[in-house]
Amino acid sequence: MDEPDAVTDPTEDGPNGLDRDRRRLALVSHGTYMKERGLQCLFFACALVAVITVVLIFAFTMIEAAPVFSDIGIGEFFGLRWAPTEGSFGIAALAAGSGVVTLGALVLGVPLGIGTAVYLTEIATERVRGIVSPAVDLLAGIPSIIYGFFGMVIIRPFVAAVSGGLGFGALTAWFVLAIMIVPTITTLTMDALRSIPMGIREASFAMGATKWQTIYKVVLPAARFGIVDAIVLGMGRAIGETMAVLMVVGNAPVIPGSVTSPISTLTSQIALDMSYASGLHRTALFAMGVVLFVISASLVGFVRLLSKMGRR
Amino acid sequence: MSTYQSAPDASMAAIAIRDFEFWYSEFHALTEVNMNIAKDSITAFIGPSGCGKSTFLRCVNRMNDLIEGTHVEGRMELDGSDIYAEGVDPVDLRRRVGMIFQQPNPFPKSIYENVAFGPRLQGVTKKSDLDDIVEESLKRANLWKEVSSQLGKDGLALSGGQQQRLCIARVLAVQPDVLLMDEPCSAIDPTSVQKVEDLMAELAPQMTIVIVTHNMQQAARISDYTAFFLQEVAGEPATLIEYGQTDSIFTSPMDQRTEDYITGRFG
Amino acid sequence: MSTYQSAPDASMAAIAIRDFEFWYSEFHALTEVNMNIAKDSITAFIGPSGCGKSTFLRCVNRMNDLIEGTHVEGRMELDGSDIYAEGVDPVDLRRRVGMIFQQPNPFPKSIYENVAFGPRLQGVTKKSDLDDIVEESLKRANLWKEVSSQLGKDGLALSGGQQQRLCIARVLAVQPDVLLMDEPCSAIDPTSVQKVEDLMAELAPQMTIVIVTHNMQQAARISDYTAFFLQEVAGEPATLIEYGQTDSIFTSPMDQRTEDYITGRFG
Amino acid sequence: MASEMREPISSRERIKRALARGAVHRVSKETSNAVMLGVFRAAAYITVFVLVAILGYVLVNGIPNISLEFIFGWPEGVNAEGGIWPAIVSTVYVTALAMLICTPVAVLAAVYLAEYAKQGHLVEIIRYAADTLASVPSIVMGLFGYALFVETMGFGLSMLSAALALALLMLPIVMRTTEEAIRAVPRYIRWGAYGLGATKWQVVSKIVLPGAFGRIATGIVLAIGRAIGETAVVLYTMGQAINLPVTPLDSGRPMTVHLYLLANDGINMNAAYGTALLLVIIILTFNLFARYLSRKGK
Amino acid sequence: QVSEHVTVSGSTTCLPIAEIAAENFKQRTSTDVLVSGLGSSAGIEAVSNGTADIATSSRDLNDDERSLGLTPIPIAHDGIAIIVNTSNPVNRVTTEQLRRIYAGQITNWSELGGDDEPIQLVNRDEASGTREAFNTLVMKKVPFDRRAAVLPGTGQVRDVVSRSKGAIGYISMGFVKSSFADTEVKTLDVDGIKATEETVTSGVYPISRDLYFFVKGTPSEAARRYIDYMLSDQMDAMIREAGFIPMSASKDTGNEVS
Ligand SMILES: Nc1ncnc2c1ncn2[C@@H]1O[C@H](COP(=O)(O)OP(=O)(O)OP(=O)(O)O)[C@@H](O)[C@H]1O
Ligand SMILES: Nc1ncnc2c1ncn2[C@@H]1O[C@H](COP(=O)(O)OP(=O)(O)OP(=O)(O)O)[C@@H](O)[C@H]1O
Ligand SMILES: [Mg+2]
Ligand SMILES: [Mg+2]
Ligand SMILES: O=P([O-])([O-])[O-]
Repeated sequence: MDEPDAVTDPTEDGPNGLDRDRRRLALVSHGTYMKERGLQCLFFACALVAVITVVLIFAFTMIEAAPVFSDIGIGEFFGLRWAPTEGSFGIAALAAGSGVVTLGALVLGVPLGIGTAVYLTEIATERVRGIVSPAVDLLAGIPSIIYGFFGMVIIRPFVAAVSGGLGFGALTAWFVLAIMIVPTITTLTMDALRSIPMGIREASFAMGATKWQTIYKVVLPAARFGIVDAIVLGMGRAIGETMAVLMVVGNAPVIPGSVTSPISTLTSQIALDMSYASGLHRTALFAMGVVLFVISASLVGFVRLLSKMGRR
Repeated sequence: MSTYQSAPDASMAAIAIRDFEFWYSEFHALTEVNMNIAKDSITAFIGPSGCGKSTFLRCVNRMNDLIEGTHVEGRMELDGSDIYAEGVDPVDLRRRVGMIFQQPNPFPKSIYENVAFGPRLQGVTKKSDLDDIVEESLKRANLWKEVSSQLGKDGLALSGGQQQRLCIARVLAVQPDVLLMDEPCSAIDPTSVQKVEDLMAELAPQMTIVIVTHNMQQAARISDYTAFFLQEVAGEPATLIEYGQTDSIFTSPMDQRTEDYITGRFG
Repeated sequence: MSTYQSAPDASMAAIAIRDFEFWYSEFHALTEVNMNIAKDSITAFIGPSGCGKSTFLRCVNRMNDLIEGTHVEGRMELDGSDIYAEGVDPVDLRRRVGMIFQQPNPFPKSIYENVAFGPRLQGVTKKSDLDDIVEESLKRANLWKEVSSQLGKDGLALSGGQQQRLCIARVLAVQPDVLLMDEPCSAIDPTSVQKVEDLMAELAPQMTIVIVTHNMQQAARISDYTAFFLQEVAGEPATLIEYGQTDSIFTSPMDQRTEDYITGRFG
Repeated sequence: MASEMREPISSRERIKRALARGAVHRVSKETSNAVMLGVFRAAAYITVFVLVAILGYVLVNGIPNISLEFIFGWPEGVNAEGGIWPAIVSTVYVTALAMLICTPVAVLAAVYLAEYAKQGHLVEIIRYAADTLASVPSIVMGLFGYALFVETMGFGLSMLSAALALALLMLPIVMRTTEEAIRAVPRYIRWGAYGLGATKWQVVSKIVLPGAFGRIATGIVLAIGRAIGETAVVLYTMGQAINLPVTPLDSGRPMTVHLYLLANDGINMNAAYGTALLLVIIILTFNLFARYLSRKGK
Repeated sequence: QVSEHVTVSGSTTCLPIAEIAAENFKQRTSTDVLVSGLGSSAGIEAVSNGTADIATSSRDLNDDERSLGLTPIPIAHDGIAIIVNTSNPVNRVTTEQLRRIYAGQITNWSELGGDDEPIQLVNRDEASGTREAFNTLVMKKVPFDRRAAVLPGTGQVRDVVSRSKGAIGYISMGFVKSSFADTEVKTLDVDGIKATEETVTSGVYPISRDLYFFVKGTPSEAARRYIDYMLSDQMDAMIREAGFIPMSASKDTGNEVS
């Protein structure tokens, strides 16, 4: 590797006294090289932790879930009946519950979140923005258990009073989850909107567009990838939410008759059963974990694909 | 306070400015601007950085309304009516006074949609009318030849110079009477600069054009009239120092400060 | 391809460049550069924006190694040894070839620590030695008087011009043989420009200085030799067009393109 | 010249005519503008109102229950009267431990991504993994933590198991903010250091990391806030025994789990409100501190 | 000194008494007892896989669990009270009716002589010993209506029932009265019998069961002393305060409980 011949010897053909402080260029020393290499390997190892963890999570939950294939059977696993004490491990009703709860939360939360973000970035005065957007930021950090608690003590009784039922069910979960995902969607949408160059807004105004025209013809289309990102991440948050849902859905693993009758979701059922499940039951819970993991990994994949398209 | 050398008189004015003052919240940015901007000719604003050229330009289509806390005094008349009068809709005003910015800023849409944007705002929905407008505007902006076969392409995929001409086409599509250009050539390559300058010369006979430029040669080359702005003391408002026919300003400036600036003694 | 007018010959060269080519990944940025950079004098690189002046300058201390995918061909010899030879430690090279950037870039540390940074890297730890070096370097950079009483102050708290001189002091502290300066004066105020130019004149007798500048007057004022680079066709590599004594280049350029550029006909 | 002139004139006319035809169909732009801006404003007001209502509710119901005795006391008796000191300590303990585990790995990983990695598939995979990790539902992380740390590695229901699971949760947050922080250090400053003959590691350790410190700290503090509020992960990795943890292998009951159990038992709601308020205060304090740090960092 | 500690896990019903015992026990012996409650089945699972020393349970072992080699130690008697909203005019049910209610066959209070109001079922989660006992004693293998709300804690059942007019639930009688809740619930007589200490101890009240500790093999010294303490007279008052009936009550009267 070291090839001293590549450097011509200055003493041999150094011309006419100009070589005041001529010295050879040093070659990379072995010690330095090894040290820098070593550090780089260490950093690399750290960077790989994330990859290894993700693989481990998948592998571990998958291994624990393996008997689902052999002993329960895929068909049964995706069946409708969840009754672990009676040996039925169908997750369709739970998955449907997760889906319903998530969709409703999005229907309520997305307009609110995007509307808030648009208001704060495009319409509000400096002063309002200065107060409200940090507040929304902070609220994004409120833990889900608090939202669940609030849902349990305020929203559920309220829904119960209005509907005449117990107040457990999809409707309550929609409210709770919508409130939860609004800060997420708002902050991410605001990021997307802020990253749009001021220039195209100015151009639109200069063309004689009103504020609303500028927002929906220029700003929102330009930010569409970022906004879809925000929605998908909000969706991920809603699907994965456990405690808040557990506290308000009523945990009946059935296809409900109405939005105010109890339902159950994948996450809440895992949390509910995890403490005592054994044998096949436990296996089924891990398999539900795998399903959730795959869903969230695909959502992330989708977002990444989208932002790649957005960059292009 | 300002010096005038064969400057346009009121009868030639597309825009007449009287005792104009401008504030960004607390900061008094411009003071005592009096000038007539000649109809259907090219007027150049020159001056060192920060002297309020852009600020003043943006007063003409009330873009500064979008900045919180700005405030004007004095009159600015477009074809005889005060644009700052109560009840004047800045949105309508901006349709009549188009603007081109330093950074080409096409919308992230297709070339076609970029040009159709303004007409659509004004309610044009018929496809054939839109097609017409798009084609005519691109032709006037000397861009048609280059893009006619790819109108569906994203405006951002064009080169910088093409983008700038696309922005001009976009403005032409709404038929403004006045075209404001804020350093339209400073971010594009020399060949494109040539094209944009040619285009301005073509447009000028039917359009009042105001251009801010840092490039003295460019001002000298293309403009009929030149206005020199200066903020003498940092923190104090800038004002119009000298205004008149471009030839006179460049060959025999009457104000010492104009001369210093033009000969490159500062700025 | 290049034209030479009383350019330094090999015997005077601190840096000798032969058939030098440079690529940014796919983009061939420089081609066929051949020149000798004279020892202990000031050489200016001029040329329009994007013609590869900075790129070439960064080749001299292998800063381009830090950019992924770059690739060189040809030889670049510093005092006779090829700096791109296998095994050459770019870190050691950069110690001998200092660099000043357009944007003053003091570290977010105290003035003292800024200057002591280089010596510390080289293992100087004794406080008194460091004190000495810091004082000497700041003196050589004409900054000592202004900052001697506040060496603990954050380097970023200085004015732009002072920051630039601090960066120079920081480089002087490691005793480089060559000093590369990439538009060192374009981001600082005129008074500071004067000081930096004076400083360069003081340093030149014992140091090879290469400066990239957009300011023709500056090049004419301070440099002994001038090299004009040009990228004639966008996307094609740029090259050295003309090189020689500054007087000759500015008063009687032999290449038409040099003349066009110097007289402001483009760029 | 004349032929050149005619073209634009006719263009002008044609555009004018088309515009005039269109103007007939115009709808009132002022109305739609006013209405839609009102809709956006309403959305913002609703959001703010709801969020303020939640905080206000927790505050109003929580304040009467907070006292020194509540903070420093132990839960007592059938109805969990008394205080929540062990829960506070468990929360602090597990979060600090998680931070200690997560920070070095996350920061060094970010250094790799920002300074060393060549853009390519590998980096893509690492980023994808980090993003995925960030979005793994917390109950899945709980399951995983239970299977790996509690059972397979034999740490039992303990601070260590919970901290490891939480560290995984914090990892992507710290990694991302650190990477952004590192990238925000101007390249000019880096070049300055390279230009003085610094090696890569010297540049990273002496210039980049100190320069990015404020923003890295912000990321860590944000991640801490997230970890403090986490429930599902700790529920099945830490257990729920009321206990003052001493060694990392001790079990405990963090505030979130305590709140969950109180809410479920539904018997001593006062303690639940008090716990909720303390939890919110702690997390908001951390987040405010993060904001302060990030503002200072700028 | 390495502090020995005892891990107790399981029933939420038993949680209060297990915790009181732990507190007092610690004061006496400075031994830590870590108690958690996720449901009886959770405790049994924990003891059998070694993560806990003692499982608390509000039911006996079921058939699957008998093979795990756990030793049952009854610690108290308890009745399962049937609770409804205070505004509900219905006062009594039979076990048969209860079964049909929870199987989803009786769906309106009017069928029980109450108002025309749909019955809102509140059930417990499958980890619950109370549910298991209710299942054995009342449902007798008839499956629960799966649409019922499933709540993971006794307190929540009480709270939900106290706020919804049509609701019905079942909880340990020890939780019916609570000085900490701001709402009330009403108990129904079952087969004409009120749930009281006497009726439960004597076995007249049809839905009663014992609360248990389970240990695997020989418990540690500390665990054994904690169990002893739990069974000692010193705990009786506390067990009563928590609303359960100490084992001594049946010994005193000489009655055995089914
Ligand atoms: N939004 C704003 N708020 C407050 N002050 C501003 C704002 N925009 C510009 N200014 C100030 O107003 C003065 C004039 O700025 P302006 O941009 O008009 O100068 P300019 O002549 O266009 O300069 P340049 O040649 O650099 O574009 C400057 O001092 C500037 O700092
Ligand atoms: N990191 C890079 N990757 C790819 N291309 C680059 C990179 N840096 C510069 N270039 C390209 O190389 C060419 C020369 O750039 P360079 O910065 O050397 O020009 P310059 O003469 O210094 O211009 P200026 O006067 O604007 O500083 C330009 O076309 C530029 O786009
Ligand atoms: Mg400007
Ligand atoms: Mg450059
Ligand atoms: O006492 P349980 O919680 O198991 O019903």
